[in-house]
Amino acid sequence: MNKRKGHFGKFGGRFVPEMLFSALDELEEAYYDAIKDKLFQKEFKYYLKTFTGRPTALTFAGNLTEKLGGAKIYLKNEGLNHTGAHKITHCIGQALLAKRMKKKRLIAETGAGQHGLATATVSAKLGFSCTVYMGEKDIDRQRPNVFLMEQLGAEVIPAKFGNRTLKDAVNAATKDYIENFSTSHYLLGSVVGPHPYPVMNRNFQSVVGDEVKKQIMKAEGRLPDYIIACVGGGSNAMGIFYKFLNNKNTKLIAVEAGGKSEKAGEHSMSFKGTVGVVEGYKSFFLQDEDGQIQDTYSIAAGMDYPGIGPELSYLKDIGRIEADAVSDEEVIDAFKLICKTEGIIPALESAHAVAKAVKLAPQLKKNKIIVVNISGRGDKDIFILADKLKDKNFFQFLKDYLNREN
Amino acid sequence: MNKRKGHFGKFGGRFVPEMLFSALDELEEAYYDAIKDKLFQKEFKYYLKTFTGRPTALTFAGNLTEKLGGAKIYLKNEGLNHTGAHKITHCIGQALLAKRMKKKRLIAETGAGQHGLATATVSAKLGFSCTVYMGEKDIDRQRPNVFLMEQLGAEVIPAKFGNRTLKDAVNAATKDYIENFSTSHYLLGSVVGPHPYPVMNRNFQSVVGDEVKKQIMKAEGRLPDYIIACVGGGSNAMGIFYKFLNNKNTKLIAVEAGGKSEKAGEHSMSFKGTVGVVEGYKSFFLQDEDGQIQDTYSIAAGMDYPGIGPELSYLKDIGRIEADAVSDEEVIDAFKLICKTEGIIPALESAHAVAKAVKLAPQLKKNKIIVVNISGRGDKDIFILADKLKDKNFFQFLKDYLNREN
Amino acid sequence: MNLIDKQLIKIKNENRTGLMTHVVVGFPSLDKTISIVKNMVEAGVDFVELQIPFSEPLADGPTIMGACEKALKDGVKVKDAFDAAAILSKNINVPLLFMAYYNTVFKYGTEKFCADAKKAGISGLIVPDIPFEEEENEHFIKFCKREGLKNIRVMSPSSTTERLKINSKVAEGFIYCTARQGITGSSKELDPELKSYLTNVRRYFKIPVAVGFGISNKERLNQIKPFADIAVIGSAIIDIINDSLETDLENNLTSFLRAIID
Amino acid sequence: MNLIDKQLIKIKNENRTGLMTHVVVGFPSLDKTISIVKNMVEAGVDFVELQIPFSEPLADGPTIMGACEKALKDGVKVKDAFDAAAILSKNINVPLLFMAYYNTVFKYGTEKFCADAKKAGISGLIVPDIPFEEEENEHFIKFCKREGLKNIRVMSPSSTTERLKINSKVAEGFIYCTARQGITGSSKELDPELKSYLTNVRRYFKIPVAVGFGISNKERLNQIKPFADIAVIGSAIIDIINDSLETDLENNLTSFLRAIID
Ligand SMILES: Cc1ncc(COP(=O)(O)O)c(C=O)c1O
Ligand SMILES: Cc1ncc(COP(=O)(O)O)c(C=O)c1O
Repeated sequence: MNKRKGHFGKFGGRFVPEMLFSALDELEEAYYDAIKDKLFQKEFKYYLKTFTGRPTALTFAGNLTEKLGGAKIYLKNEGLNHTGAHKITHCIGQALLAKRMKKKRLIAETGAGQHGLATATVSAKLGFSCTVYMGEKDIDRQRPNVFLMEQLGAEVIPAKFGNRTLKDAVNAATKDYIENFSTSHYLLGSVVGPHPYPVMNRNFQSVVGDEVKKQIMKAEGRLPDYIIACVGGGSNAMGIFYKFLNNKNTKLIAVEAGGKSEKAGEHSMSFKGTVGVVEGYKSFFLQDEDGQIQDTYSIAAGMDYPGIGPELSYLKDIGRIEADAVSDEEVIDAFKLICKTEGIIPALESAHAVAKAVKLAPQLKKNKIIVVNISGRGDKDIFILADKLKDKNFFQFLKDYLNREN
Repeated sequence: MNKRKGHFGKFGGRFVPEMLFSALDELEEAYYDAIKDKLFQKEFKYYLKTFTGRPTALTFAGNLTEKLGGAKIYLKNEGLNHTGAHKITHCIGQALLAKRMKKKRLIAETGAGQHGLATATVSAKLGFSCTVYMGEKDIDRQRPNVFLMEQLGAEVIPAKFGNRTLKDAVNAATKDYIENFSTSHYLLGSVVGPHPYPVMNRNFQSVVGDEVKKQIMKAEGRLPDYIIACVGGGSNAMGIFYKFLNNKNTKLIAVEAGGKSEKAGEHSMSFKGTVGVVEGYKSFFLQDEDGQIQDTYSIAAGMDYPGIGPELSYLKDIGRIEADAVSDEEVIDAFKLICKTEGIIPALESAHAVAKAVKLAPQLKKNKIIVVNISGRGDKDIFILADKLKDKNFFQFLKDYLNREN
Repeated sequence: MNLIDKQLIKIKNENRTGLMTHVVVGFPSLDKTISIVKNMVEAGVDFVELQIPFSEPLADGPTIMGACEKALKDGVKVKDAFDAAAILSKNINVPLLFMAYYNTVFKYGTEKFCADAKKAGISGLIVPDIPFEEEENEHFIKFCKREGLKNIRVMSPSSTTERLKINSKVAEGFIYCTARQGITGSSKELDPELKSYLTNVRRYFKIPVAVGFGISNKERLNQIKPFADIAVIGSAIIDIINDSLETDLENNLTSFLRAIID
Repeated sequence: MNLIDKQLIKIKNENRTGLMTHVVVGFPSLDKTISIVKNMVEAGVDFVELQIPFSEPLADGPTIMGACEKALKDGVKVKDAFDAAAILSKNINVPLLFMAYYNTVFKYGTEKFCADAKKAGISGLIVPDIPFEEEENEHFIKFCKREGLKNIRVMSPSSTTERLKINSKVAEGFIYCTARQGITGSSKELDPELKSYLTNVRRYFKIPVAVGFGISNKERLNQIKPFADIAVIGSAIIDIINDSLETDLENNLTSFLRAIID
């Protein structure tokens, strides 16, 4: 097994056409070169501190802890990052790398728009032009983020094929990259894709685990017993898990979208899928017996993805992490609970991690410590929430707004 | 002049009916007692750090600086605070005070919903029940924030009288306070109102100036030549100005909403108003010759207010701060510019400060330093922006969304 | 001698509870204000409170707020209040008081306001939001004194002993006590602690006590009489105005007041 | 001897550029796939590439993607590709190649895939997304070899010398060169650097060179001939299928191919 090739046990790798290979070789080389460079590290930290606002707070969830009556719960509030989620961290890392490689343009795929927003943001800040691919269906569902990306100067191009969602945006972005990699960098948005993306994004994101270590040592004098994170592609999970991998006393739990049911197309539980090789990497995928990718669903747009980062698949395989899933209903309940008890409105993605904590904490002794990764803030989900909660007043507001526009 | 009574020169004071006086006496006493208590200070800092995520970043706006070709511009990004604006800072301060006073409930007024959101948030976090008063017209305009406040467990009550906006919400909240102050604290949302609010909120917010001092010393080795902040009531401005008052080399500029024109009802330039005594304090107000409060307007909901914090009036009067205003158009232009050059989407309130910087910077030498207070982030303003920019795609998104709901 | 003092002596001599009624100047119209006040006086009220409408009536409940809003919308000006007072004071013999918020006074010019009020035949000012603590800068009490206007202090059940003491030093004419903690307007029950509150007020104030807020009928009035030298009727009258056809207004008002006064 | 080798010798002997055409299995239908391929062979093509539809065709342009999507929607299975190959290989004498994405191979089981392909009469596999670097774990080349299937490497203008070297070690049959950096589909001009690119390829590969992507007419074909041992026509054929009435399809295809072949 050659780590340098991006394998994690049998997972990972770089399964791409030759036309992409050189680009990834160049990227890999530039990356390993950059991380040896103190100045690069310094610049990365500079932007994390002065632009995204790191470190993000680790909040003791006193009310939730009391309410659940078990383990102590801490919330790592990644929603406090600039643009409202953890995504900006690897965006800054990759954008600085792209600068080093003298690229002029950043390409990104986006599902819900969070990664696109973060990419558009770093593009503006670091002087790149920016193209974001987004499934046509997602554009129709997530227009507010499209609007914000456009304000930031990004061009948002619809992916009009496939089922016109995230995976099709990945496809379109990859093709753009293939044709334009001499001038452009493909800023992939999670710990997925071919090597070096999973390694690179995990390393950039590992600052989250570093912060948690320091913060929890200060608060509790010891490391946590559990860390819980939601998983779409796995960047926020790997970010908070990575620096704890060697600390076997910290159990790591990755939570997927249980969705509406276990039926194909009604969830995004990639860990329950089978091993495949898609989008350039080997991992668990939701696919049929022919290897065709299946439809997925999640209430959280950022988790509506049929694959999962290869390192997570590996860690699951060797038993270092536990994989679990929670249903839409549990997510909504957890969302409501944490809003009212802790004054934190989590992204629906992050509410999956909260839902797991809500189930786990009461089963644990009071001296146990759980850290939940709140990967993003929830204001972005207001349209989905108002829909689920059937908020008539919100609908009326929209009607009135539209009437004024006519 | 007795500072203890909350006078700033001829401004400020406590012009309230007797039925409110005892409540304010109690509050004042509790406040001065609290700030002498190290534990209170410690608790305040604890929540700022572990809950709201302070310190917020000071970002060097390199692209904007270069584009404008003059002074170096730094952005104090208060939008990185939990709930997305500076407001949470004084909310935490007051809520901790209310806890000390054994109150069980927080009352707040809100215009755009930002202060209501912050109050609802700290209520959830610190275990208060929460009532937010909001003008009926504002509720209709700012439903997303109402929705979020409700998720946080707050009761949002419409003020159905007057012109059904912020000042009427203040009125309604005050009346609730008058009737219920034995159990409730009125968490006023700016450096306005009767003593001790202007002093108290300014002191809580002064942490912003403290942070800027440290951050700019680290970045530049000296204090800035200019600090620019927008002014609704004045809390973000006083927060960033206060610790610089004694440093006469730092010019302080307060920017008001020039709106559509100088006609009454088409702007919110309180500094151009006359001295009056309204809502319990003496200051500049937009009022007619009979002292009746005039209608105000601003593209930024949080600046649509006819008064201004008394300390600001005083500082203007003695020439320590400069007052200026920018038009809606200048604000929109500045908004677009900073989005595209710096990757920061400011609140429309904060975009007023940016607009002033855009005018000022080119007139200054390159060795001058400007700090602009970005009091909040702009995602909250998406409906207003889409309206101003006539974003047909956004309207279509809303139509489709509503169609799915029917 | 100030008309208020005269009237207070008269009530005392007659051994009865005096009655103060309230109008918002210009509501429902300036003409009606004049005729309503005349009606009141004919019905036998002892004091009339003329409220100058203000856009931010912090101490008023929805009823009076609504009346103020309506008056302002109709274009009523501060000057109209002085004019109305001038007309009324020439035609009636009970003391007239201005109820105003301090911004109205301040904006007019406190000194001039007091002088012009005096000229218009006003006997006292009820300005709830100018506490004694601001006197040093504002000189409100000073100018009232200079013009011989009674500066009527307004106290509430929440007023602490300290507040009562402070106000007792500057109170004149009578002390105006709100019967419950809260805004003006009708409510179902008198505050149960009213008695001890008013007893406490009397401990610090040597002047007569007016009790207001929430008096809407004879029964309520009788509840208050044992504790009050003057009973104040405010919102109830505006309710009548709101509920009456224009043609019935004066009749309705007269019958309401007659029923209350006997 | 593998059919591909035979065909390559034949072309060489005839001193002409060979032609490889492409179909998506099951597009526009399974029956049509069979008849289209037969048509192609009758028209004189030398190799036929049968693409097994995959839901995530990363290396294909919109035309082929659309065809794959349509086939999958119609329920085409991987097994159908093997069945089609079996039928065709019995009826025609030109080499058939599977074009597939690696997930299709992997999910089927690489060993079994190769064995079954062999059984179905397939002569070579074009799997663009299984680089040599993964051989250690995947054994794709090993199983190709075991079954005597040509493992056709796909190179692109962006391939570095290092990539050419690495692939040259394992390439078999012919080397498949995309004529421009980018996805399949028709474009207006041939990459100007095509010549130096293909010259470079020939420096490292001793086997014949197939050049594909973007050939839509005789003119384009002639542009390529000097550099190519085999010309590949892909999207252009799908365009014809898309643009033809069902009844005209075979005629249109035949005239297109005839015009190209002479
Ligand atoms: C807030 C948030 N959390 C989680 C995710 C899922 O991605 P990942 O698993 O890579 O963290 C997303 C993706 O958009 C997101 O926006
Ligand atoms: C982001 C933001 N900035 C500024 C203001 C204006 O208030 P102040 O002048 O008290 O800072 C508001 C008020 O809601 C606000 O939300």
